[in-house]
Amino acid sequence: QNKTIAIGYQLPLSGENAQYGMLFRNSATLALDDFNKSGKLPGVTVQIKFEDSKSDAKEGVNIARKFSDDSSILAVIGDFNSTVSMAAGQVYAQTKVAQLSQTASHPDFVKISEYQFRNINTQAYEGPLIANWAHGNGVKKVAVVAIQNDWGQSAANNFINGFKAAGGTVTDVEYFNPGTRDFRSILTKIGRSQPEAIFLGAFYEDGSAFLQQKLQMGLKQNVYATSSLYEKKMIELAGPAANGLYLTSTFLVESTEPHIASYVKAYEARYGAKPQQFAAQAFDATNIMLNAIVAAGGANATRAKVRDALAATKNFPGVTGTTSFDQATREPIKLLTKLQVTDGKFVSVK
Amino acid sequence: MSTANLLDIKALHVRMGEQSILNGLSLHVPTGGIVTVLGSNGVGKTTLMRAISGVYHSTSGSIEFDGTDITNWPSHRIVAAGLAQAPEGRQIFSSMTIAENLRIGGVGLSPQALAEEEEKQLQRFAILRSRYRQKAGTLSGGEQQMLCIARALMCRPKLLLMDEPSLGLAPKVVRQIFDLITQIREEGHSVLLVEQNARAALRVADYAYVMDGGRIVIEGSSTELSDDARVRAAYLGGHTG
Amino acid sequence: MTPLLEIKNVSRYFGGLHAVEDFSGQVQRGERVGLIGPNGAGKTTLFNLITCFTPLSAGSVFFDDKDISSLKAYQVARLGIARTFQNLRVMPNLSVFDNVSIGALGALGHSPFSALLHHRNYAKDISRRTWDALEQAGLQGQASEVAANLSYGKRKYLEIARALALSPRLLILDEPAAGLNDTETAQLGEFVMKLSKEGLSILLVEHDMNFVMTLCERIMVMASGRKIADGTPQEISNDPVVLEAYLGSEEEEAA
Amino acid sequence: MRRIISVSLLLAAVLIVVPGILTLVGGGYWFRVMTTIGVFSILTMSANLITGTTGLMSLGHAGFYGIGAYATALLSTKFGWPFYLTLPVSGAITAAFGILLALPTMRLIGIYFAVATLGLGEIIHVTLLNWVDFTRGPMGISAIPGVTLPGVFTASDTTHYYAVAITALIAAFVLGRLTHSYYGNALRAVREDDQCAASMGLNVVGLKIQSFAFACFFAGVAGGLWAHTTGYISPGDFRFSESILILAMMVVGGLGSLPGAVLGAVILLGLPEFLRPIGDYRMIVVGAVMFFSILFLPRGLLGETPVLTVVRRQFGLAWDAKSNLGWRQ
Amino acid sequence: MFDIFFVQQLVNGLSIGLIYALVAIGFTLIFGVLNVVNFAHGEIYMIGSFAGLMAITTFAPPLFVVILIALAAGALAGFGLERLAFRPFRRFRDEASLKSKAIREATLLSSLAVSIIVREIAEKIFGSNMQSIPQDYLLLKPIQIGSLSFADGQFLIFGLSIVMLGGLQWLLKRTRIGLSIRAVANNPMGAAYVGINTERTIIATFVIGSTLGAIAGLIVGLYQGAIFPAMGFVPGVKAFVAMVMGGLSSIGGAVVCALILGMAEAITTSFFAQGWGDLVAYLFLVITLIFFPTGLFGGGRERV
Ligand SMILES: Nc1ncnc2c1ncn2[C@@H]1O[C@H](COP(=O)(O)OP(=O)(O)OP(=O)(O)O)[C@@H](O)[C@H]1O
Ligand SMILES: Nc1ncnc2c1ncn2[C@@H]1O[C@H](COP(=O)(O)OP(=O)(O)OP(=O)(O)O)[C@@H](O)[C@H]1O
Ligand SMILES: CC(C)C[C@H](N)C(=O)O
Ligand SMILES: [Mg+2]
Ligand SMILES: [Mg+2]
Repeated sequence: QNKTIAIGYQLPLSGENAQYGMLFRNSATLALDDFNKSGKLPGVTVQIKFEDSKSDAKEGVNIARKFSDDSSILAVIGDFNSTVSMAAGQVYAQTKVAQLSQTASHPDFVKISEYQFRNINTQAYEGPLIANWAHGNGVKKVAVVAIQNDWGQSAANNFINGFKAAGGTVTDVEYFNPGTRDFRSILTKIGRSQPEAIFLGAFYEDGSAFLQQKLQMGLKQNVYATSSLYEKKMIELAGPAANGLYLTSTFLVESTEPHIASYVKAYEARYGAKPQQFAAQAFDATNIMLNAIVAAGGANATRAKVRDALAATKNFPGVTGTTSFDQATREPIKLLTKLQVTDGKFVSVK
Repeated sequence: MSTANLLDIKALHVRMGEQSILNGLSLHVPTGGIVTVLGSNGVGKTTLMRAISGVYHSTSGSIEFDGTDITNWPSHRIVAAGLAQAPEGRQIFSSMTIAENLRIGGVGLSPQALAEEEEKQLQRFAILRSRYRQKAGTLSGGEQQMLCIARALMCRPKLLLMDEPSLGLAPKVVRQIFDLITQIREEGHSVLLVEQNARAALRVADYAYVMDGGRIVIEGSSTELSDDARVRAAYLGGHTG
Repeated sequence: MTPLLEIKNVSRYFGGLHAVEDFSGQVQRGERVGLIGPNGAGKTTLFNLITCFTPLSAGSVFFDDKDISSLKAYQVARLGIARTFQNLRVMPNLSVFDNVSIGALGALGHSPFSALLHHRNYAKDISRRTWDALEQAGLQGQASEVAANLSYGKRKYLEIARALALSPRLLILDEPAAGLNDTETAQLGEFVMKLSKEGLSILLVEHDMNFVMTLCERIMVMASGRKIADGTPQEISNDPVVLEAYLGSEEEEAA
Repeated sequence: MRRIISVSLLLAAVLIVVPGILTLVGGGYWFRVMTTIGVFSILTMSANLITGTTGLMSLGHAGFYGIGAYATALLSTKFGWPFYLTLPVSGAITAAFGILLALPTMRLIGIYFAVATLGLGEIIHVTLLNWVDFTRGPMGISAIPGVTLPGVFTASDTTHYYAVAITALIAAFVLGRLTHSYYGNALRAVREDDQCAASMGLNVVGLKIQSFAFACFFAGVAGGLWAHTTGYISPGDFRFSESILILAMMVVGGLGSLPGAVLGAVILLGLPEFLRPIGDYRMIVVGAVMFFSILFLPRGLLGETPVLTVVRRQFGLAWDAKSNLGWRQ
Repeated sequence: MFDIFFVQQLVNGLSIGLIYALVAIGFTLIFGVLNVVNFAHGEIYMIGSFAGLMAITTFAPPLFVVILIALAAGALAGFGLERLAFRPFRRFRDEASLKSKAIREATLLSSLAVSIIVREIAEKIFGSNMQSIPQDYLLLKPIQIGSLSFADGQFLIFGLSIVMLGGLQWLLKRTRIGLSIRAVANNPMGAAYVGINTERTIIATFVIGSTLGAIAGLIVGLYQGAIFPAMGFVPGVKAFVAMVMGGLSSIGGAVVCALILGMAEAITTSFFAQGWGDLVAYLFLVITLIFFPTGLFGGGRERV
């Protein structure tokens, strides 16, 4: 007879971040169906229970409780943004359920307890890398612009430390509140202090708006950005303004590597659009989780076993690069590819 | 239809929430007449006036004005038909100037007709002219009452309803108002007047109704009623004027 | 002995308009004083000045030898000046009882802790005062009615009851008889007279001469902000200035 | 007597029946939901004191909620204070802030006051978000200890439920006494016609400040409870939209009615949870439910007047047989 | 000393302020007539821009046609909104209700509920993310004047707000419908007595106000390159604040205050940080209200 075990997935399916939630759900479903077909776990069907948190801590916590009560759930993926993930994390830490977020990048997230994992590079790794890259390209004076949320904070701080370490100077550090649409005042301020380049720690929507207004305000500086800008949509929105943007990514749609190519193909076939950075992170997160369940003994896996299996994940070959969780910190280490936007395309550069 | 009544109300019923306020009230205003409605507080005079102007809806009965049935018409159509009211509580536009108040009163008129009417009203109430650009809300009680009447007259109504026009007016002005009522009749308007100042009302009116419990209890020519013992006892403070 | 209320050269300007100008007058203890004058003369404004509703432009007001010119409205009320409003100010969503209890609250003061700590006597006092006021005004019957369902006439009594619950020493009435027919006016007159007999001083504005002349012992007349006459009803009703400014000429009066 | 019965029934329901049922339907999740609902009941009840009873619409309540939450978070993480200290202190701090911030705006009436409070709420939120050194800004504050009393009970969803439930009962009791009393009448008078109230000897400004202070106190306590029961707070939890949510709860339940406030919280927080099965569409349904409840019961499910009469029947037996009007205290 | 960057900041502030002003104009008009806040105005704004966007993506018409379409959509939406969220509450005629806070708050909330529903539905249809806008429709063409940089959108917004403001003032002061609108706003009961068709007037107000809102939404959307279901929230709140700050009754006042808010944000950025911009803006609000309890241009209180 056929046993079913479940994974919980909490993500925003309504509210201001719903669009990300949708991507995650697509990728997760894709990964799950492949897995159940693959027969890695004979006689067992794994299912994913999605719950909408509308990026609201109140709901996130409720869901966490709900999942914890549901004995069929062995582990949980999500939430999308750190604030909710952190709030939910408090519960999972208490109820001892492994939580793997595909995007939560709050530096303290994995510090909550040994049950928190994530599949996104912390800025502790990405920041310095971009800093050195910029410095290597001969940038000595840089202005930093980042969104005023946990992620933006760590993005900016890590970049700044890295850049200073590399011997550069930072002219200004400007945080903008979430929801800001007009960056002209910031751009004016930057324009005054004449940096050689701008580091942008933002999500792709704010990013594209920023780039457009930068172009309109006639600032010539190059912009270095994080992988959160690796979105086809970003180029659509920003148009020509995106050209020349330097950014990193852990995922390449154009990649010819077979497993990536097939993922992209399957995704596009099923959802009519190419997957992007975050979708890919969710895809990997789901697979990592499924792997862990297999490693934990499939049919007779327990929450504790899954947690340990998850912690033991080594060189998992994902579409966002190979993932291992650092034994001590449970932080993932992922290869970052350097990209530049040239006439409307992401092109990898040395 | 000059012979017929200008206003015919038959068996009018009005309810407010659960309580029934008018039950089966009938009353008539002949063309060119001044008719007054007396009644102590809370018998439903204002309710009647509001029902006629279409501010309250009637549950049954009919209101006929100038030969057409206007029962439960929207108030703006009733006014357009030539039935204006100077309501209880004045209901002036307090944050607008006297000038604007008057202009709104004649919103249906052509510009020059508007100008004429306005001039006419300012003639009548000199005080309004002196406060022409003052906000109506800052007028004294009496001044507001005059503005209210002037505003109602702006649209050249066939029938003018007045709900306690003398309320809060100085004796001199009260006299003016009642003279005005007769004058208005001369000008060819008919008047339906609700008054607490029964003596003065009976003096100007040629027919009178007495309301109680939401229907008419006594009616007759004003001379008859001024001599009616019950009326005297109830509304004229027991002694003749 | 000094007057209960002493108004000394008060003025009130609205922009260029002199609503009240250099007005002086008194109300003796236990006296019934009438204030009459054409519309827009400044009577209501004067009342607002006495009750500190609108700030004085000049002059000062003494109540019981105490300068109240700079007090707040609620302090004046607590000193014992209660008023009613020309355009009725009942609270339509509250019951008649609650409306009147406001006055009692004003008199006895109100503190959250009395509510928290359940001061029984406090509540009793308020309740008793309220009932007394309701009875005086003959409103016990409608005590539980929502004020919105009262007709105009009843609301006038409600306002007076609310003022009485303050157990004031001076009661200020702004056109109490307006909108009442002669019979009702007469009844109101008796009511006010009864209050005055119980030692309450009364200052009232009224356009119903009959009412004022029979009720008041002394009458002040104001026109365009100034006091133009002050005297007994007889003096006033024969004062040519007053006739000219306010009452209108004789034969009309007789009519 | 009647009163004693009803009160004990209430206590039984909140402290025994509900938890009992929740345990039967299988625990943690519904306890957690009830905890959230409890916190918001306190918020709504307190906001109701200003908005419903005193008639000053407050659009900044989330801000004061936030102050309480951060006060608790900082006190318990930085100085390790236990909940029985943090909660009242946070309440007091918030009340102090409330008075301080609101003092200059007390002259305002109607919508001007509403917008002033909106401004205050946003100012608080922006400060929480950008004063990184003190509040850790967007990083929020995590690892806030739960409600525990070493040796007596440890933090768990049940403890949290009881902590919130008991606080809510206290709030209901205090606010109930304030509103269902002659003092409440004074507040209502301010709502109906402040000028007239002043001329009747009511210290309008004083009343406004008092009610605002009490409301802020409980908002602060609610914030503290939220911090303790969630363990992680960030400025996002105290945005303007939360103030709106509170207002919605008040209106759906019935402005000026305490039971209404609770009911509103239950509906607007419980419904989304019940509707999880319909997934993506639940917020539409919530909106629709809200719309129709307002449409058909604009005075709220439990409008003030009916509640008043109910309470009268329960608590208000007058001191003499004359009638059953007035507040017995 | 003269500082070109500071001037540039003023320009930025002005353009932000003008955006709030655009929204505030229609918002104030509608508030005036019913004295209830229309929380759904932000959604009208959103509908306007989405209508325009759909027109653009389907048959790429010239800009003024797009504007006309947005206009039509706004008018329609306004009409529907009024019927749905506001009309039902006018069945309460008795005095108690008219004076009752509960009813007012309820109307306010009904528009909020409608706005939630509309936004959620929009998110279901279009997704909650930003829509991609064909580049050549964006109003972001750089225009350099000396060392100051402008965008063509800024001029359009500037012109638009002038036109709207002037047009509205003319409408309210000079035309018959304008007079009726103000009359109904001031005293609906009285308006009924003098024979104004209140229903029609109210609808007219909503249609006019919503049209303005919709156009604002479209232009701002194209100017910021950001069209998404929740786009109306922030400008909506700022417009609300500006309106009250200006004294409710005065549309001009609302515009002035909108500019003040915008300036505050920009200037704050250059002296402190963008993050504190809102704080300064709201401080301005509170301080204004402390010194002008009924707004900068608001009339005093009704006399006793
Ligand atoms: N909107 C309303 N809602 C509920 N009851 C009302 C309403 N309007 C009037 N009533 C009731 O109807 C009755 C008649 O009121 P109305 O104002 O018509 O009396 P009236 O004859 O005009 O009294 P007055 O002479 O004092 O003006 C009153 O008892 C009042 O309680
Ligand atoms: N707030 C105000 N602003 C401007 N003018 C005002 C204000 N209040 C009153 N006035 C003016 O002051 C004058 C006196 O008004 P007041 O109400 O005192 O007259 P009154 O004697 O009470 O008249 P009535 O007997 O008709 O009530 C009026 O001309 C009025 O227009
Ligand atoms: C999408 C991600 C950039 C979200 C971000 N990592 C956060 O923690 O909120
Ligand atoms: Mg009447
Ligand atoms: Mg007066």
